[in-house]
Amino acid sequence: MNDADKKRLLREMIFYRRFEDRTFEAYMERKIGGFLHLYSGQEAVATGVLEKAVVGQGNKNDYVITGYRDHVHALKTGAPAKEVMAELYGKETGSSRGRGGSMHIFDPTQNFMGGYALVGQPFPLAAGLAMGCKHKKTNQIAICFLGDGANNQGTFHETMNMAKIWNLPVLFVCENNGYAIGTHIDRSTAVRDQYKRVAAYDMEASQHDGMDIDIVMEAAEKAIDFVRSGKGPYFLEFMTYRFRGHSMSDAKSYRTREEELEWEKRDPINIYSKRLIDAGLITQDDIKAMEREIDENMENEIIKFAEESPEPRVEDLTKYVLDDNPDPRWIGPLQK
Amino acid sequence: MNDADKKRLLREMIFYRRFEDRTFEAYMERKIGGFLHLYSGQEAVATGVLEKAVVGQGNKNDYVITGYRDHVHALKTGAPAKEVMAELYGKETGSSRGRGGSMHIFDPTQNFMGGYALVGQPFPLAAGLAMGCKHKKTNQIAICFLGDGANNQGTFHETMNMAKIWNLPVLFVCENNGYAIGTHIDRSTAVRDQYKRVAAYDMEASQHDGMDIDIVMEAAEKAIDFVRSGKGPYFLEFMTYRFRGHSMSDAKSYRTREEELEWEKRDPINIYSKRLIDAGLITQDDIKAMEREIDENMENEIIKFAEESPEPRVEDLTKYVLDDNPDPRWIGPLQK
Amino acid sequence: MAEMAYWEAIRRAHDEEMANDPLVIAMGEDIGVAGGTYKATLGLYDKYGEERVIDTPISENSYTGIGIGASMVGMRPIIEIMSINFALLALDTLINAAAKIRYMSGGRVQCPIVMRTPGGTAHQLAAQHSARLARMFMSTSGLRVVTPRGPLDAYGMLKSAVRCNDPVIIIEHEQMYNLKEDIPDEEFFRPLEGAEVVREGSDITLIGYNYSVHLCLEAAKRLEADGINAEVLDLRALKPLDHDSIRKSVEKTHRVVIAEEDEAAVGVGAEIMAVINEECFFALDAQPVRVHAADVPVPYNARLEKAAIPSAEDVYHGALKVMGKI
Amino acid sequence: MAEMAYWEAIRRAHDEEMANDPLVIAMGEDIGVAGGTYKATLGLYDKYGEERVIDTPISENSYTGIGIGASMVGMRPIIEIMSINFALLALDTLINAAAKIRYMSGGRVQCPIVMRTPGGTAHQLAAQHSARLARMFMSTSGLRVVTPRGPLDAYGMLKSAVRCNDPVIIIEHEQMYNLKEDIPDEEFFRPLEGAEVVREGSDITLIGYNYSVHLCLEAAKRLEADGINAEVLDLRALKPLDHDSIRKSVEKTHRVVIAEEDEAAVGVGAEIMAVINEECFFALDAQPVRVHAADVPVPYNARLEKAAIPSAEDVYHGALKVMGKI
Ligand SMILES: Cc1ncc(C[n+]2csc(CCOP(=O)(O)OP(=O)(O)O)c2C)c(N)n1
Ligand SMILES: Cc1ncc(C[n+]2csc(CCOP(=O)(O)OP(=O)(O)O)c2C)c(N)n1
Ligand SMILES: [Mg+2]
Ligand SMILES: [Mg+2]
Repeated sequence: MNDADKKRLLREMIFYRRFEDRTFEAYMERKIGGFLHLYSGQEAVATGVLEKAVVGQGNKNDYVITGYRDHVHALKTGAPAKEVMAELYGKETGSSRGRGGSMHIFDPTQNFMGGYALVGQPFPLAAGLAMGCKHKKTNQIAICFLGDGANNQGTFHETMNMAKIWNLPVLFVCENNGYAIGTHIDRSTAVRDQYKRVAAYDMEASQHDGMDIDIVMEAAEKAIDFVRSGKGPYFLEFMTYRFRGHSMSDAKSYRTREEELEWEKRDPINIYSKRLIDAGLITQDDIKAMEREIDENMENEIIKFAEESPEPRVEDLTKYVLDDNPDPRWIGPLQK
Repeated sequence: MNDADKKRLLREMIFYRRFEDRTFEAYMERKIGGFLHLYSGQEAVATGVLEKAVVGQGNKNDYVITGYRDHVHALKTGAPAKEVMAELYGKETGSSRGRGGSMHIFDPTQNFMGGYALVGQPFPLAAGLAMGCKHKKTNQIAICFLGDGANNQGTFHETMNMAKIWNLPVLFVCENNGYAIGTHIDRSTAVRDQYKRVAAYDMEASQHDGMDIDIVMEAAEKAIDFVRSGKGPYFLEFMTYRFRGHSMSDAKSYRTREEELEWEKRDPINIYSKRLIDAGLITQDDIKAMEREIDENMENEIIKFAEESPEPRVEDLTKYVLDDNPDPRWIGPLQK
Repeated sequence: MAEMAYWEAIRRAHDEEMANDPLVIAMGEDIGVAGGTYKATLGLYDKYGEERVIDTPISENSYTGIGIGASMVGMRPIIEIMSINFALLALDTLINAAAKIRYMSGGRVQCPIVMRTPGGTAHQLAAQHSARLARMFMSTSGLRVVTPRGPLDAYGMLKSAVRCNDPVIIIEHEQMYNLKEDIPDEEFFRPLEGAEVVREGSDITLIGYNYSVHLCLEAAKRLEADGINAEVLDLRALKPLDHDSIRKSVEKTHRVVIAEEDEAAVGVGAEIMAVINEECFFALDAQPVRVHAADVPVPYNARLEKAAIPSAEDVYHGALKVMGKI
Repeated sequence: MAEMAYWEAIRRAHDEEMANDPLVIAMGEDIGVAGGTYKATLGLYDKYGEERVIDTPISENSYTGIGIGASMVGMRPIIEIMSINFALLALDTLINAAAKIRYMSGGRVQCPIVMRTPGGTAHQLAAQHSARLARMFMSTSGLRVVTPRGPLDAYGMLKSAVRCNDPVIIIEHEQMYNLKEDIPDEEFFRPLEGAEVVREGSDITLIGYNYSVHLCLEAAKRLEADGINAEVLDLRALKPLDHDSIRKSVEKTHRVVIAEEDEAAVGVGAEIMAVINEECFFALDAQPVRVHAADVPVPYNARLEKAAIPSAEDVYHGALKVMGKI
């Protein structure tokens, strides 16, 4: 990885953090509704893993799917930030035309196949995407990002088993932030190390620090190579932490300030910026300038676009329920 | 175990085999309807495990629950054979008053909590029975018998996890007969040894020969002690084989005659009778006499009872949907 | 008598029933340490301990099944499903098991569980968090289904549900948890059967359940201004359904609007319409009208969301239509 | 033209669609090596290989989900659920995902899956194997639901379903697999929308779907002997429902019986009744009658089972009632 790429990566993570912060503000201003789950603290995982996948190349991309905490995953695949923000604003120009909102970002032009609100539901969908890739022999893989809590859902077990017996090209990325809403993993899960659970399916797996993007990238590169080379599914676990509450209304009473501070010391953006500064690639001032540039772009391009975009028309309420232009040969009506 | 008990055990297994054979005949005569799944070949498992549990003592019994292949489990807990047969005949005197049939034998007077037709459904129900025992501090345990195919259902995973984190007194007995209907385990399941799968829940487990009742009893005793002493759940796997088709309409095209013959050599009844004969406890003639006595009892008591019992009355169709004598304080009607 | 919010009423019922009977337990995601998404079990973890107020993993089908198993040996579990959308994961244990065990055991085993779950749209929660689904439970033999419209019923029906020997589904609504009502200080129960006339009237009957009762009440007020005297009937119990009360009211007013927030066809409203046809067809002076949601998954955008679900205004218009005024 | 059983018709549709398009795959329990419980895929494992005729583990929710995921990248999976009772395990991926993905992605992603599953009572299969559940799918926005009554539709609708871009649920019936009908040798398609008059009549309309169409036809024969000329309407498609055909027939006969095998209230019949009320209330000369199953889980005992579900006799009596003859 060359120096420009390293700086780009740092910029990306800062951008993602700022993007999430900005959505928080917009939520407070009631520009955004529904549930809003922010990714702050976990940036190294999606950024690092997807850096090693094929992203930003449209329909050549690997397929990516995740849960409701999905903004950053969408952005890193190449979904335009303007459209993601417009989606949060519920606009017709949004990634999901304002129908999905924060939990349901979709960008099929970048093979980002959606955020889903049912915990555990993306596991089988991901395996299905992989089945499609395998079947069509496209050399693409499917990557599924989910939390630690999702691993207790039956779909985890069912899908791991099928992914293995059918040798599907799917990478499961477990973002283990230690909590499912307010329930600590030790109170919900018999085994703390999630990667150990897939031994029950004879699946390759490993666990890594999720706060250091270099470590993430190294692990991801190996795992993606493994999957892409046809050796079957892989389960990657990253230890991480969400800096904010589960969603907007979370008082975080279930965790201590000490624990939070411990993790905040390992902020993935600080770790990486310090590393680049130490290596002489960038200065604190460069970073400040980067932040300023990001903020300007955020307001002048992204927020502006979201604000100014039109809302969906009420007349279009029933569009997109079924295929709006079905072929009468299959649909009918029946000739009488 | 004294000699009389050994002879009793042999008699029980022969009785169970004959019981199943007789239901087969009755099915052919159209006295029995629905699906009928026979247990022939697997007798050592239920007989051996439950021999080491508390059974036949009414409400002091351990709780037992299983799938649709449930006649023998019910019988061994102490459910009267007459009533089980009458249930298969759909009679009002049947274990489930003729409402359940072969797949749904219930005898709560012996804490036999039912046979269920949804593969995997008894896992959580069993853990719930165990939760009740633990809560009421009765020193009873729950025992759940299920097939290998059931382990691929999401409920397996979800329940194993909760049984472990809540330290429930439940024994899971996997009767691994290698097939789920016509699908061989190697084609449906990433790991052939089922007991290894529960390492994912840090649960105690072991695998044993399920055709030799002495081995079954030894393993069961240890596992039941473990569970009863409050150490938490245990997963016992027995390797076994069903001698008949999955249910009545099964042509068994999915397995070879050689494989069947291999397993038939290990018929649990033959293994045990040979052992008792070799030890001089019983002779071939004694066994013949035993079989005659069983057959006579089968016709003169059990079948006769089933044949002569009345059918449910059509007027009673809507009984048992809800509590038939509800307390008006909770139910109403609302005072107006 | 003290004013109490819907969530407080539920919390009080939990508390009293758990104090009354050690076999009563509560189970669900985040109901223990965190006190419940809608605070229905706030403080009870500290009071009754982790073995009675049980934080479950995200395993809806199986923790429901565990509750059912426990109920088969005499426990009285109150199972919370955080949102009715997630209940789709638990329909196997709920419908294939709990609803059928009494029947298929010939009445020998019962499953006295209570399942509480909020259905309905709230504030732009979108398609996977806005389902209502009452219809799916209502059409299942072997279940009881109730829909408390306010704190009084939320408290009194939960208490009855815990004591009842059948599986009872209590459908709450995200938009009702902060609704307030005066509640007696002494313990009381509200029955699980029977519809209730919550406003007497003579010109038209507005039938609702759960949140839609409030739409009916608001519509009734507006109709009053037009000189139309509307009766409002809260079904309260969807299963068993109180046919008598429906018939009585229709025979009095001869005109009906059925209001529900539910998604689509084959809903509660359809069943009410069928019951009216079957039991008092000739009492009708006008074609009954259903007011219900559009046949779409619920959209995120606020404007579309509003257009997708019925409002008091829609009920009012439905009534005017039945009255022949538009 | 050749006579073909229902199961053979389904098998032929599978075969032709798989030959036509390499993206068509079939998935389900025991559909491969064993050829399918009802032989719907017999021989296709050998013909198309294990990657296209896929034996799945007993994991209904997730193999349905895998089919959905595959469909999102252009595959055309035909998913078999061995019995509709087991479909309750798969409602999360089916209803929360497949039915909503097009909508919540703003029309950008579609899920062209087909799910085939038999519902209905057969021969004493008891409570956990006799559910019908059409109503649950019919009330879900974003799904198409069809109920082929015979080989012609079983073949022609499956072929259309595979090519259609929406998730399509095909509800078959255990008692229809051996039913025979003449089928053209050339390929043809039958549309997924539109009810069909399968018997013209002028005195009364008998409405059925799936197996109950046959009850209606039998009842119509008996009515003929009584001098009553019954029209029989097969709904064919439950979602979207063909309101026009219902209205047309009711406007012609002015009398209706709706026959369904389903368990209870809030069913297809209720919706038809509501539609009739809404669209042609004043065309009715008599109160419409629903003929449906008793509100009980299905009992094992043959006599009770028979009493629990409607027969042609019941449809006949329903018709006499509507005609004012009893
Ligand atoms: C099926 C289902 N059950 C419950 C919920 C409520 N819920 C939303 S997020 C969440 C916690 C998930 O935790 P985890 O998988 O660790 O992801 P994280 O939020 O930590 O990223 C729960 C229980 C849901 N959305 N879906
Ligand atoms: C949820 C569900 N899916 C599918 C079936 C159909 N089915 C009945 S038995 C069976 C095989 C179960 O195999 P296993 O658990 O190994 O038990 P065995 O029959 O070998 O005793 C299947 C797939 C069912 N009854 N329930
Ligand atoms: Mg987490
Ligand atoms: Mg097996």
